[in-house]
Amino acid sequence: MQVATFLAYLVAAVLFITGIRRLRKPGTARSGNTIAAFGMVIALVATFLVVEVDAAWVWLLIGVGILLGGVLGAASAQMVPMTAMPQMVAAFNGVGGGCIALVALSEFYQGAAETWVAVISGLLTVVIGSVSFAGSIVAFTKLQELAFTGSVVFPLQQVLNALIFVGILLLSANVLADGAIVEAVGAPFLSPLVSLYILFAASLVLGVLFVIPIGGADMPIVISLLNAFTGLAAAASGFVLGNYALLIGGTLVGASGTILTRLMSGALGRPLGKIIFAGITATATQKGDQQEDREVHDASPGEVGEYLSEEANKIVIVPGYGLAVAQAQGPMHDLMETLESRGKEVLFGIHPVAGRMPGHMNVLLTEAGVPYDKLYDLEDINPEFDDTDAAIIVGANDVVNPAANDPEQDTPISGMPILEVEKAKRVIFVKRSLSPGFAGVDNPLFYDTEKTMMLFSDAKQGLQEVVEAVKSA
Amino acid sequence: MQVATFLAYLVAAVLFITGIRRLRKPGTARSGNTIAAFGMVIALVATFLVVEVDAAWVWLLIGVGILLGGVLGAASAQMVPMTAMPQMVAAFNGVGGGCIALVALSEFYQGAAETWVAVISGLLTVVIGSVSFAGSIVAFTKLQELAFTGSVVFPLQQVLNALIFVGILLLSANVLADGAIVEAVGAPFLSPLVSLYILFAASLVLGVLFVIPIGGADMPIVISLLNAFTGLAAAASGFVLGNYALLIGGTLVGASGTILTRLMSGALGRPLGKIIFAGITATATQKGDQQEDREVHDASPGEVGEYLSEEANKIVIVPGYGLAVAQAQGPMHDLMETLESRGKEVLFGIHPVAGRMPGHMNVLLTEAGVPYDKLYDLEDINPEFDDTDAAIIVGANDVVNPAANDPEQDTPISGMPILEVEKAKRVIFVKRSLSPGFAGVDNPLFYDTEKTMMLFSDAKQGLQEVVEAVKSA
Amino acid sequence: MEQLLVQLAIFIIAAFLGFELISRVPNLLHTPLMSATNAIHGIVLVGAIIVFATADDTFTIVVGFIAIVLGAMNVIGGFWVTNRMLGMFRPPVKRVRKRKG
Amino acid sequence: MEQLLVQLAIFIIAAFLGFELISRVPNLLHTPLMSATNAIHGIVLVGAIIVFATADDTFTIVVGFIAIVLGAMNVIGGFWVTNRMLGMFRPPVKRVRKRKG
Ligand SMILES: NC(=O)c1ccc[n+]([C@@H]2O[C@H](COP(=O)([O-])OP(=O)(O)OC[C@H]3O[C@@H](n4cnc5c(N)ncnc54)[C@H](OP(=O)(O)O)[C@@H]3O)[C@@H](O)[C@H]2O)c1
Ligand SMILES: NC(=O)c1ccc[n+]([C@@H]2O[C@H](COP(=O)([O-])OP(=O)(O)OC[C@H]3O[C@@H](n4cnc5c(N)ncnc54)[C@H](OP(=O)(O)O)[C@@H]3O)[C@@H](O)[C@H]2O)c1
Repeated sequence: MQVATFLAYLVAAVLFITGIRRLRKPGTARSGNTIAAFGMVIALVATFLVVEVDAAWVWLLIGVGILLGGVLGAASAQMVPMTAMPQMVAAFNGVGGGCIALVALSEFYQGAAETWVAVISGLLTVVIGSVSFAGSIVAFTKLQELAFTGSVVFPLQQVLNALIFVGILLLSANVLADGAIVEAVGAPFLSPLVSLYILFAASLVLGVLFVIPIGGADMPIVISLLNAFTGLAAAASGFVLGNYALLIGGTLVGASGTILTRLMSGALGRPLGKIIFAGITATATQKGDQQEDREVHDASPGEVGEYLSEEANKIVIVPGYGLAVAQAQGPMHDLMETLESRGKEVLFGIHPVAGRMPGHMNVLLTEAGVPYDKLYDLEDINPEFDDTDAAIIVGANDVVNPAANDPEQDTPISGMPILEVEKAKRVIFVKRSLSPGFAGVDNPLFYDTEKTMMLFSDAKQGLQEVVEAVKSA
Repeated sequence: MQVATFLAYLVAAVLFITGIRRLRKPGTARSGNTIAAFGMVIALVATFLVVEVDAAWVWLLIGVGILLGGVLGAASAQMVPMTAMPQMVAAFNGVGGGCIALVALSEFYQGAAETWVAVISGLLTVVIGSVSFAGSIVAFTKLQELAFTGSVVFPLQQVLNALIFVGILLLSANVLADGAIVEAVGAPFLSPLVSLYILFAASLVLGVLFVIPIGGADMPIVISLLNAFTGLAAAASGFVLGNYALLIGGTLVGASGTILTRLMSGALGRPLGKIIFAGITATATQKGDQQEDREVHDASPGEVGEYLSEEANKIVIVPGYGLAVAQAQGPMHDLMETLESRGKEVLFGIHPVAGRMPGHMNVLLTEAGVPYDKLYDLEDINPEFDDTDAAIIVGANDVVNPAANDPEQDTPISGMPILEVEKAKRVIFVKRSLSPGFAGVDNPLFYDTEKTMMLFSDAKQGLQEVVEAVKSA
Repeated sequence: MEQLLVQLAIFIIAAFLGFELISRVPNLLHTPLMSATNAIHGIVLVGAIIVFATADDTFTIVVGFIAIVLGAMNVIGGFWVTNRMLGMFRPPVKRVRKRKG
Repeated sequence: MEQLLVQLAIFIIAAFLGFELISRVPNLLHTPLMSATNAIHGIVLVGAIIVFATADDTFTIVVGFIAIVLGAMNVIGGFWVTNRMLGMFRPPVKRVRKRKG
């Protein structure tokens, strides 16, 4: 390895580190992303300068390949709506995993993996890369609602998983032992290369089977985990190629992805193992059919608008999953502006697990033009409810459900910290029905006719009507 | 390098990292220290197993040396009073710096530094190590009040510093150029080794000159900086020896020491450069002679005790430099217990720069038996003063001086965040006189006869008398 | 062997660094952070180029080319979409935040 | 050269790690932290032993011996005094802290 190339890779690694550091604060995050991208450019240029290429057509193909991938990537990145961010991240992660697996395959084909360390790293790369590829693509189709929606289970799924897993181990051993293992088991001889192809296919199937039983709401965690996997696979291929840019960059992503996954599952209040294995053992969440005939205060947009404009001064808006579904960010922003123009104080309370993906709600609201200093997280907003006149809950239920704190009930959300909207003077729900949320737990607040107004409506339409009502009040 | 040794060094490095991680929280800090010490044991054992020694007396001498150093270190560590912690840390840092410088000297003597990288690293090690050694020893004597107390300045000090610095550069170049440089300047030939000895001596002198002009109160920052220096020197000698334990361990300490130094000088509200160069350009702080003949409320211990036991419910104690000087931690703890036994709520407000060294006040109070959850830092205690009945300020002035927030005054503490004791119902100062503190800024609170009681007394004696008064009230 | 050991050392230290870098990141930024680190592992594009450059058989050429396309998608799409997302984070309107109001 | 470059890489990554490890440490623990990191750089004792073991002249023997003594003081004294200091940090008496009380 040339000194200059090594130093360039080191500079790239430092820029990745600096970039990630800056991604931790909203004010510096964008520049952090730019810095990391700049590090990538340096690593690529250094690679161009060092590879030795026999023919001009190789350069041409490299150029065409990058151009093609770049245009595809940039176009989808530019056109994707912000609500579809989870599946976009999944897709980009998937192609990365696929890239790594293919790189490792070619290395084996070329016979580049000579030492046992290189072989083991290479095998890891193939398996992790393909699982990440296939899993991410399934996650994408789930979230895009193209296929596999919900939790897909079938009989003997665990048995199949276990069989494939054993097969992968066997094939790996076979590659390491130069084809001696499968023969010893009694099967016909399999050359290492053929074993590798089967391994590749089996890993793809495993990736699919790993993700299909997991429900859509847990998908962000899975994507984050697969992201960490891809990073690790990149680090492993750094070992094989002796390339320090891959080694450091991949390790950073692997480690930070692992922590991010844990932070996310922590915010959801469920341990990681439960998400993955509960997916595999697959208990469907009991939803719906809990509507009771108890009395509620069924409010009209006019009534809500009147209360807001005449009696409320401090208003906290709590958005949830339903806001994203209804694409109601715009009307929510209008509501904020209308209320503020009347001298009201408007804050947003964002629960860590509101929305489809951790932090997703924040992205949606900032897209609609809400400045990020109005977005309060759980700890910061809860003390505010004491003197709040109206808490408007849009398309959310679980994150404000006081049942989570009820020691008498044992529900899926028991113990999860909630936004304590019940401390506000009035509570206004904007949702379509009395049906509960993801966790399927009925909300006692719905039936507090003194305090609560239920505005039964699609979030987008409902908010638009409230804005009208406030304007005309 | 043998594989096993390398892995052992790597394990040691991981234990250092884990140890430092755990040092960040009071609950896990002690185990963190133990883990790091365990890493050191592993590194030492690995070294013993790998060095090849010709004669038994070498082992003997190594054992005697470690035993001697260990006993000296352990004995001083065990006997030092907690108030003398800053000088203890300085002393241990100094011996470490000395060790590194001597190691590098021996390497040069043995001709181990062959490549130019090794020579440059070696030179750095000698210079930084000796500056750290000499500087730390001066810091020790200053803090122990053996010599050089206060800011020692003399004419042409800067010129001398500059001359020595140039000399060090020249000698280093001479070592690198195998003796060619000094001759070229017109002086007689100096062999690299002789240059090195002179370099060593000059660095020691530089270390002394670097620290003597800096006042005692800034000493902790200097010690922290020298600590970072020693870490860097260790990393440099890791380069020379190709030893990864030294490289990683030294780098960790160098980097974390640098950050710690910045955190400390940030807490003092003064940039690092100012501390060092203000020391060198040496402006003495104007102290004393500002006592005015304005009226104060001169309170007796009895009066203070009566107020505390009869009218105060929530009491915040603010300790400062004078508490450490008077060794009044014990009586302060008694006061806390006595007040608590009467059902009062007692908190401690610790300003980041109170005491002789950042965090030092916390060590002193915990030594006296105050649980650390009663020690509130600046941000946490300030909101508490609103409903505090009595703020007792013991041997402190600057950290509670509202003049720091007075936009009309331009003082050394202007802009420093203070503990807002003036928001409490009554303020009680326990100090010997009206003289201001380190920064020499008079405190307007002294003269607020409505609110403030001045208990003129040595902190230890004064607190003891207050405890008596509370008990008999 | 020497090289392998050193790589191991770098792997371990970088892993600790990765952990430290991400601990305590606010929920606000989880999505962009995930997307940006996602783009960073697109560094495998470097690996794809190196492998492709030494290709002398159809298998490697085809597989390597696909790898380059996928890698470029990951890198360019990843940074692009993160930049788009972060572009929407407006800075606070008023400087002084009223948290404990 | 290869080795030097790799050492440089380790140096840089470890330096970032050091920065990250210490940022945001509470003031409460500054003194023990300083004292513990101080003890860690006593790892130079390893260097002193290595140099001393290869000593074959009086100069190196004397200087190396002094280095060993100094290094051992740094290591053992440093960890010892930190342990003593941290031993005094009593755990909170009541579990629930009344911060905003
Ligand atoms: N954020 C994450 O990363 C993540 C990941 C995994 C799981 N989760 C889980 O997802 C849940 C999120 O809680 P949440 O409070 O945000 O949502 P939620 O409790 O699932 O409630 C969503 C609500 O939105 C309403 N809704 C759906 N479409 C709507 C529309 N078009 N207009 C108006 N309302 C509509 C639904 O009620 P109607 O049908 O009556 O309208 C439903 O009650 C939590 O249980 C969390 O654990 C989150
Ligand atoms: N902590 C650090 O790391 C550090 C480092 C460098 C500088 N500093 C500086 O040191 C200052 C610390 O502020 P501070 O408020 O703690 O102290 P201070 O403002 O320096 O005041 C100390 C007070 O203690 C009193 N005192 C001295 N001996 C006493 C005794 N035996 N009994 C009772 N009182 C006694 C003195 O008044 P009498 O003479 O009237 O008794 C003096 O007013 C700040 O200006 C800070 O910038 C701190």
